Amino acid sequence: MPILEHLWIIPLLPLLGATVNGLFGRTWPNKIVNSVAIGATGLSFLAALEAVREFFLLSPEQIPWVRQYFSWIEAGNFRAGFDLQVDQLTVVMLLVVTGVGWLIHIYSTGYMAHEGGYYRFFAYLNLFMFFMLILVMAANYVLLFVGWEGVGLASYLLIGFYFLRKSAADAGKKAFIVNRIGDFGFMLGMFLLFRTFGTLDFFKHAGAGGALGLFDKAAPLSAEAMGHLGTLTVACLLLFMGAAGKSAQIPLYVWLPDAMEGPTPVSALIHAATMVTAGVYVVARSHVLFMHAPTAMLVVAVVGCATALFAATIGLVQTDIKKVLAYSTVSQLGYMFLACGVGAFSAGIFHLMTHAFFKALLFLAAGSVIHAMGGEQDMLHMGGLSKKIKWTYVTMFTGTLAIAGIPPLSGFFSKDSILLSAYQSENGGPNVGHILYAAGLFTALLTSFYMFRLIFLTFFGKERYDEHHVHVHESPKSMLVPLAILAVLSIVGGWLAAPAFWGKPDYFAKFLEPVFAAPGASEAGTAEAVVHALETPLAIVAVITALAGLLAAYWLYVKQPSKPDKLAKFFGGAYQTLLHKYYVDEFYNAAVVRPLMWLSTNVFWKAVDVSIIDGAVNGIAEGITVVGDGTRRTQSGNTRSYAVWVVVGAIVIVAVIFWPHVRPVLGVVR
Amino acid sequence: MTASLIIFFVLAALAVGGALSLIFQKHPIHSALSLIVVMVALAGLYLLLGAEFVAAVQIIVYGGAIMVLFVFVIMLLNAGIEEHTNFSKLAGFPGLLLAFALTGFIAATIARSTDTVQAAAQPGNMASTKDLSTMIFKDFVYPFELTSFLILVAVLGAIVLAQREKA
Amino acid sequence: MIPTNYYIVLSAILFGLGVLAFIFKRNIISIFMSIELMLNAVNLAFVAFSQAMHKLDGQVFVLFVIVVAAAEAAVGLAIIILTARNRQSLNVERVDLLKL
Amino acid sequence: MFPRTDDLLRALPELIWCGFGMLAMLLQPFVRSRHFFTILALVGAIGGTAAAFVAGATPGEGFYGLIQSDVFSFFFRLLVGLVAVLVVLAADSYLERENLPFAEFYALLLFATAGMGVLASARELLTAFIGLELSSISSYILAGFRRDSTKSSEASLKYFLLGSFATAFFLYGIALVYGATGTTNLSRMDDADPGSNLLKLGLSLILIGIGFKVAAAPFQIWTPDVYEGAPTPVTALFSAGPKAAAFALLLRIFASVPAATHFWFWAFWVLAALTMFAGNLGALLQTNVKRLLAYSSIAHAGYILVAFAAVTFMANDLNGGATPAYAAVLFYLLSYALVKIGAFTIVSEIGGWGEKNLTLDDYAGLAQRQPVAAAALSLYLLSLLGLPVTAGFFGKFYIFKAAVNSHLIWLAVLMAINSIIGAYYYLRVIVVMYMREGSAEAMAAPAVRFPVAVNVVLTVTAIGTVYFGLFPNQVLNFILQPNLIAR
Amino acid sequence: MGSLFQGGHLLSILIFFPAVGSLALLLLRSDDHVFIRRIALIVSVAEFLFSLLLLRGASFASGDYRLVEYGQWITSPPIHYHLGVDGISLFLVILTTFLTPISVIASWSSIGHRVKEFFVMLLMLEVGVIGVFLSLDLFLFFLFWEVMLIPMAMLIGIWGHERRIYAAVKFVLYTMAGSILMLVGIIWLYNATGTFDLPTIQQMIQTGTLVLEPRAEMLLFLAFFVAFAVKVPLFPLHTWLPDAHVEAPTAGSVMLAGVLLKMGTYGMIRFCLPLFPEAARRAAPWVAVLAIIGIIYGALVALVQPNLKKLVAYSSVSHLGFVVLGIFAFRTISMQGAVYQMLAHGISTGALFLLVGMLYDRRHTFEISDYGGLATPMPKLAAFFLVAALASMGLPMLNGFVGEYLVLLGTYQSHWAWASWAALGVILSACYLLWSYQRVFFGEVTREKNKTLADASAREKFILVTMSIVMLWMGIGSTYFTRRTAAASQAVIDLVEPQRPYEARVTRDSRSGGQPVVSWTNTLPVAQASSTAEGANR
Repeated sequence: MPILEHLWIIPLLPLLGATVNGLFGRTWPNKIVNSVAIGATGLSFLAALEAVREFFLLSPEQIPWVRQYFSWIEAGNFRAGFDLQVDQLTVVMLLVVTGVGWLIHIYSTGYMAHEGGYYRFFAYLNLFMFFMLILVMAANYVLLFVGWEGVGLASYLLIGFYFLRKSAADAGKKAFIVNRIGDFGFMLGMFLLFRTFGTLDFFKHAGAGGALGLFDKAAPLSAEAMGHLGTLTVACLLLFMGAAGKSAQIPLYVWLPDAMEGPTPVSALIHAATMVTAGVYVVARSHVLFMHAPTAMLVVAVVGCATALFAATIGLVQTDIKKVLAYSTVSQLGYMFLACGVGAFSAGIFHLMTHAFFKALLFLAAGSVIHAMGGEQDMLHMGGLSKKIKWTYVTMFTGTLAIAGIPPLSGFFSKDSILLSAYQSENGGPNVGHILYAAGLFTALLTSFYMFRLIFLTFFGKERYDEHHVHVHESPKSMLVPLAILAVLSIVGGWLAAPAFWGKPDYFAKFLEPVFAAPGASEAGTAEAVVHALETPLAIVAVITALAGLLAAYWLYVKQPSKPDKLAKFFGGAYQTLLHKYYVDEFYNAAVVRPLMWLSTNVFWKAVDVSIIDGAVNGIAEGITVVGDGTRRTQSGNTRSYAVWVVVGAIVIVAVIFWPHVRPVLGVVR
Repeated sequence: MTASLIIFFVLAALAVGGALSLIFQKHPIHSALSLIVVMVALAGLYLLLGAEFVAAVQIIVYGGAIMVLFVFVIMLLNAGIEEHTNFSKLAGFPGLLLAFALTGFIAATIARSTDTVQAAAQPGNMASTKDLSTMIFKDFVYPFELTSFLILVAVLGAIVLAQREKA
Repeated sequence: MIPTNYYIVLSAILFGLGVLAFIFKRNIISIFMSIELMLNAVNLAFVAFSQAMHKLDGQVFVLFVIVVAAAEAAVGLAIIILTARNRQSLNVERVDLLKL
Repeated sequence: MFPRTDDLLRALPELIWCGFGMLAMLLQPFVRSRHFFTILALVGAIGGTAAAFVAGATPGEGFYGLIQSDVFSFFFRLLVGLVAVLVVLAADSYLERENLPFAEFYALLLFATAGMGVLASARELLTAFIGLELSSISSYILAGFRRDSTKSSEASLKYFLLGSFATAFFLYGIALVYGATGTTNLSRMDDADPGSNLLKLGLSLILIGIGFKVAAAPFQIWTPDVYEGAPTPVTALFSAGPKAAAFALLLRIFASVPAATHFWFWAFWVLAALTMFAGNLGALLQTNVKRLLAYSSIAHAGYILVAFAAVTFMANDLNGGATPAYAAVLFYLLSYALVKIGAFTIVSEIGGWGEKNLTLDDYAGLAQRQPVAAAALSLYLLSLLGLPVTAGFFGKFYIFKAAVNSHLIWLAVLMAINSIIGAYYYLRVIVVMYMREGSAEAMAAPAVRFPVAVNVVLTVTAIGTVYFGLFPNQVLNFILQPNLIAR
Repeated sequence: MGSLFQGGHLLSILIFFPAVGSLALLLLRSDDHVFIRRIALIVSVAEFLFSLLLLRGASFASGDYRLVEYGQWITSPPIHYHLGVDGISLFLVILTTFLTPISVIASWSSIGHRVKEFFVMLLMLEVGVIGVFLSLDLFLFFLFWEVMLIPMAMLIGIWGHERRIYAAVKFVLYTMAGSILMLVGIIWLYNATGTFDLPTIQQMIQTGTLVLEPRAEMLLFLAFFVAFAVKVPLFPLHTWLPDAHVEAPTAGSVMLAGVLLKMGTYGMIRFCLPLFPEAARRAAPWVAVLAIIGIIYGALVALVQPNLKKLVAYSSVSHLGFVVLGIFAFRTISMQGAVYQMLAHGISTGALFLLVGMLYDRRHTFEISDYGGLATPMPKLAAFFLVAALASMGLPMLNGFVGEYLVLLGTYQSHWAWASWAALGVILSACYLLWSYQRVFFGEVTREKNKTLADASAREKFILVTMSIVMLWMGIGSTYFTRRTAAASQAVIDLVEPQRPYEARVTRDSRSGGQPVVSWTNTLPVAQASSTAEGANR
């Protein structure tokens, strides 16, 4: 089994591509640069496919398939190895990452053809692929963290790709720093886990040489033993903090909308399809721990749900096409966390996958639109594009249908299973699940509305741009082909779960079952029956909701184009709040950034460092100098004074030597 | 009160008076004369103590040679009345106080001391000049010889320092 | 007879007056004279002690002190002459070029 | 009544120094050659130093207990002899530059050296007194040797007046000690009653006299003025010779009069603290390098006094507990003498005719004009600062060790603080030499070529400083003999 | 060749070879700059190669000292010429010998006047630093410790910038103020033990031959600690550092940040912990608090610095805080991390200073506001700067991560609160580095002068590539280093706090009520606990 033995080949290929392009690509023509980049990613994709093929030949005992290549860090009883693993979850992620990644690479050759820094772009993109693959293939938290930080770096570089623009550089920096805040939690989570279990290796069952991984140790524990606010709860919450940073959840979501400063393929790949879902992946990967921490699960669910709703509301009023998609991404990530939070990890991963397809599609299509518009991103300056860029329109519309949850497109299935799980959830109280469901459903309505609003504003109605300056043109094949493929995937991607509707197993969930098998798997049978009974009614409700959103958008933006403004005026306060994203950035700025800067500048630096500490140091020096000057002045040059000094000295000596005699005398004086 | 005590007090008063006069006289020549008074009084005290040779040397060397030298230099330099400057802040009242404190302390310590000091001084002629010379030339011959070098140095110094600049 | 400490106290007083004189005289020659006064006080103490203990070495010491005083006088007066020549003043307070 | 041969041998170094001094005086009217007198003085100085070996080879009391020849006096005679040799070499070019009479100068130098030798070997306070006067009176004259310089004569006058003043205290102290013990011979004072107030007072006054000589605060008050005003080679002599000799006398008193150590401990503690601060604080703002080094001498006297405090603390330990403290003093004096003479020699040469270039500004950019001189001066300053690989470091180290040994932690801490203050002004000189640019005309002026004699001085002192900074062993083992000082 | 060094004088050669080199330089004519530079380079490279022999010459599988040289030097007090190398000093020596030729190359054209003296000082500095790392006699250690001061002060004072004299003097006085107390401490220790020999004293403490009373031990600990803390520098003794760095020439900054600061932390590991374990334990909370303050405070102050070099200097305060924290957490892991962080910081901050120096060479300013948009005229320099900045902020796969991670991980095992506060530094380091990077390199070129700046020259590229490779290597192949430092670190920890199996503490930690951590008291099932122990010992 060559590839499974040499799993490192899969991530290494993109790294090679990145290195070659980064070091030598500067002088090469675009053709060679993109051949290298696409070749590296494509080969990686092929290798992943081969690995998956081989993976299916493994017996269940051999899964997870772990290969330890070399020790990366060793200290005391701590070891972090360069260990890669493959299990079902990895397989899904691997295919999504390499597949979608490859498509986006191809798309980029067209999209970036006229941009400067072509080699740089592809080097970064390949670098991203490398780290993302490390992330999903890592067999321990530390290596996962490598990928985790690495994708953050790639994201930073790519967001700031147009570094001449201050906003782009700012956005990159913001993304990195906000991610770091999450990583702070992630690291502490790792530390706590190591402190509790003495290892950070994953495993579960198939340990090498009888060694136990973290999950093997955690799995037998009962949730009760760990307590509702126990070690694992803390650990999980800390891990979730990291996940929230990477996957843009409340309160750390602020970087993602800004990240749209990067080139559109980057937004598609990193900020929609892959990197931002890493948080979901981590939570799913750590499901063993989360299962033992109901409180943490609840937090995940609530945060996810809240984020979904919150971001969706902001998405309602955005006019920048990429911003809408960005908030939509945040919202959809919230969905995934909601799924994880209610214990439906496979549903979460399922949505992750379908979202990767349709959101990548949407972004790429949006990129195509922007490309066509010559860089224009504001939807208010578009309109009526459906005839001019037909292919883009068709594919984008497909994506919108998928995300809105219109059957039988992929989004419908994944969203449906999430809502179903939420509805059933009883963690934290009997009604919590229903509340979550309701919120999720409302979010679905909003999603449907703002996505169709996007479509209608962009492709329908009057042209609102200056036709003399903007020459709308269809994108090249290299961009359209990936769009088409992704559109197909968006349609069929959900069909793996479709059989659930007619009583057959959900193949996707079944495939992941070995990974997510809960301790109480034996009860699955009865649960499934209940599930099935609920499935159809809930699906119908969901579809109706989606259609309602569609109709509302149609009515507002196609039928009554003047209405939105009136509405906006009518709900002035609310509208402004949404338009300004609830003023969260402003709040962070005022509550955290500025006080910190002020404190650092005026208190720590100027007051403490310069005035107090250095002031004390220089003050001592100054004081000594003053005393020294005083000492010097006793040297008046006058012999008579000198004689008095001698007398003074005589008295000092005599007084010291006769101290026992002198003391009582002085005592009397006192 | 015996006669010798009276003599002692008279001489002591003379010595202290001379010393005070040395301080209060404005003109150096008067100070010098006051010092001679002190020296003569001290010579008297030496006689009282029975140290005739020392008394003689006191008069001859101190009163005769050294003080003459002083007077000579005062005349040579044509020193007038002391200029009464007060540049030193320390040498005013603080100096006075400190000097008094020191003197008082020394005097008090000596007065209260229980050592040999308390014994009455022996009068009479325990010291013959012959014994003295024996001591100087036998026991203390080394410092004595060194003294000759000292005087040599003094001569040399006087020459080097006071010599007029060659043209 | 006269107790020795009378002599010693007298010598202490003379010594103290010498110190005072050193501090309060301005004329360099007078200051030098006050040193001689102090040396005389020392001599008195020596002779008194020597007498009290019936030992001669105290008197020998006195003789040496007198000789040294003579030598000092020679050098000292030479220095005074030199200073007077350089400064045209015998006031010790005006000799303050070197200071601080 | 001619003295016995052994007595003469035991006093041979002083006799030779005096003899050559006299010879120089006698030949002065007949020989006009400068070199003749330099060589004569050199021969005399070296001869006396060599004679120290002869004296050292015949240990014992001399002249009926007036002097003592032992390892201790041997060491100090070597030290003052070395100082004399170096000063002769350093003075040669100075005297020529300033057009001063050399025969007299060398004679006085040799007499002063003899006086120091007497001090180092004296076991009788009378001898010590004469030795003290011999060196002092010569010093007064040497200080005023530049007759036409107002500063020089002022230095001479101040030194003379205050020196005599202090000598009077010293003498009065001797008188009181005599009164208390009935003798002026140190070797007969070992049974002195420590409770005697007279003895206490006497020893206090003696301490004042010696304190003046070693420039302990507040008797240090004369030092900067005299050091600044005196001709620079003479300053070099002052900073090294008389100070060492006076310390020798102090040590001798310690060793011989156990009672003294009872009284003096706290006195030394206070003196040491005051002296260190007086020296270092005073030097802080100096811009005149010569005066700065004078203040530095005071500070170093303070450091040595720390060791003295340790000696007084340990002196009653008859098992040789005080030996390391003695050793600390001796080693320090040696390293200090080397460094100070080297430093003042450079100051003398840089000063030029009429001692014009003494301020820090004159030293700016010296490293580029005269790299060797700057390097040497830096070495000396670093040794004074107490940086490793210099003798000064070991000197300071041993003093620290002595202080800590005697549980004088606070004194050690004060010394540490003073080392830091001291570091500031030593570094300032180095900084000026290396890091500041000199004035344009100074940089344009041709480099001063040092005469051979001066180079010899610098070589000897620099090599000595480094050598004792790396291998203090020989000297130390020599000092650390149990019979270092005759009791 | 091999036999010569195998025989046992390799350490002496390492110490004195640069001294010989600088003497040779002294004898050269001072106006042939090229030749002087070449000789300096040859000497420093040869020294580097010699130091590599250490890796071949000895195995570091146990914590003992290797390649020991022992000889009488001074008989009273007994001071020995005692050298030895162990896992901790090994790489610090190599770091020193590595950074010296780098500094020589970096100074190739930027030092234009008094060239000979410059390289003499640089080599003398190397002598002092290597001596510090290899000395096993307290006295000898102190000697080298002080010797190193003067060349460094000269480097700052002669070849520095505007306020160089102030900075140089401040540097020396600060350090001396600390070290003079250490001298008193050393002597005190000698009085208690009668020896200056470090291994001997260590043994006496271990075997209980020497028992210091608590107060004395604490005072001694402080005497040593303050000296080291000044050097590190630990808050609040750090204010010499920004001045020294800003004023120093590039090579000076590189050596200062790269090696000299490590002398402080090295001293803590080598002396404070093994000699005064009890005092160290008692002081640990205070030290840790200072270290944490240093981490956060240094980072915050760095954040708002308008001066690029000062920013990097303050970042050192922050980074070294991690090292101190790791040392005083008394965990094997954190100690390993601290040692690693020392090396990593030497490389990455060294690289940052080199880069800042290169910017200075072009524009003669450190003010961030004078730059902006430099990525356009000089993309290569920008790329290298980014690599160095990322390494400095602890990005995995680069050198900074391993040390920081281990320190925090280890610290967390015993003191979760310390680690949690310290981990804030990880966030802040990203803030100040990225922000400054953005202001310097991103955006449009705002100043006319900056438009025509030349990108990295071949010489600069050589330096930067070398540094980058090392950073990458240290980030990936950390076990190459940690396997050699492990035994020695463990030995130190064993002296201070013999490690209990950590499980015993995991769940029985009953601190703080009411907080989420209250369930810390939960116990793992017994069977589970034993299996975790197995896992731990793997």
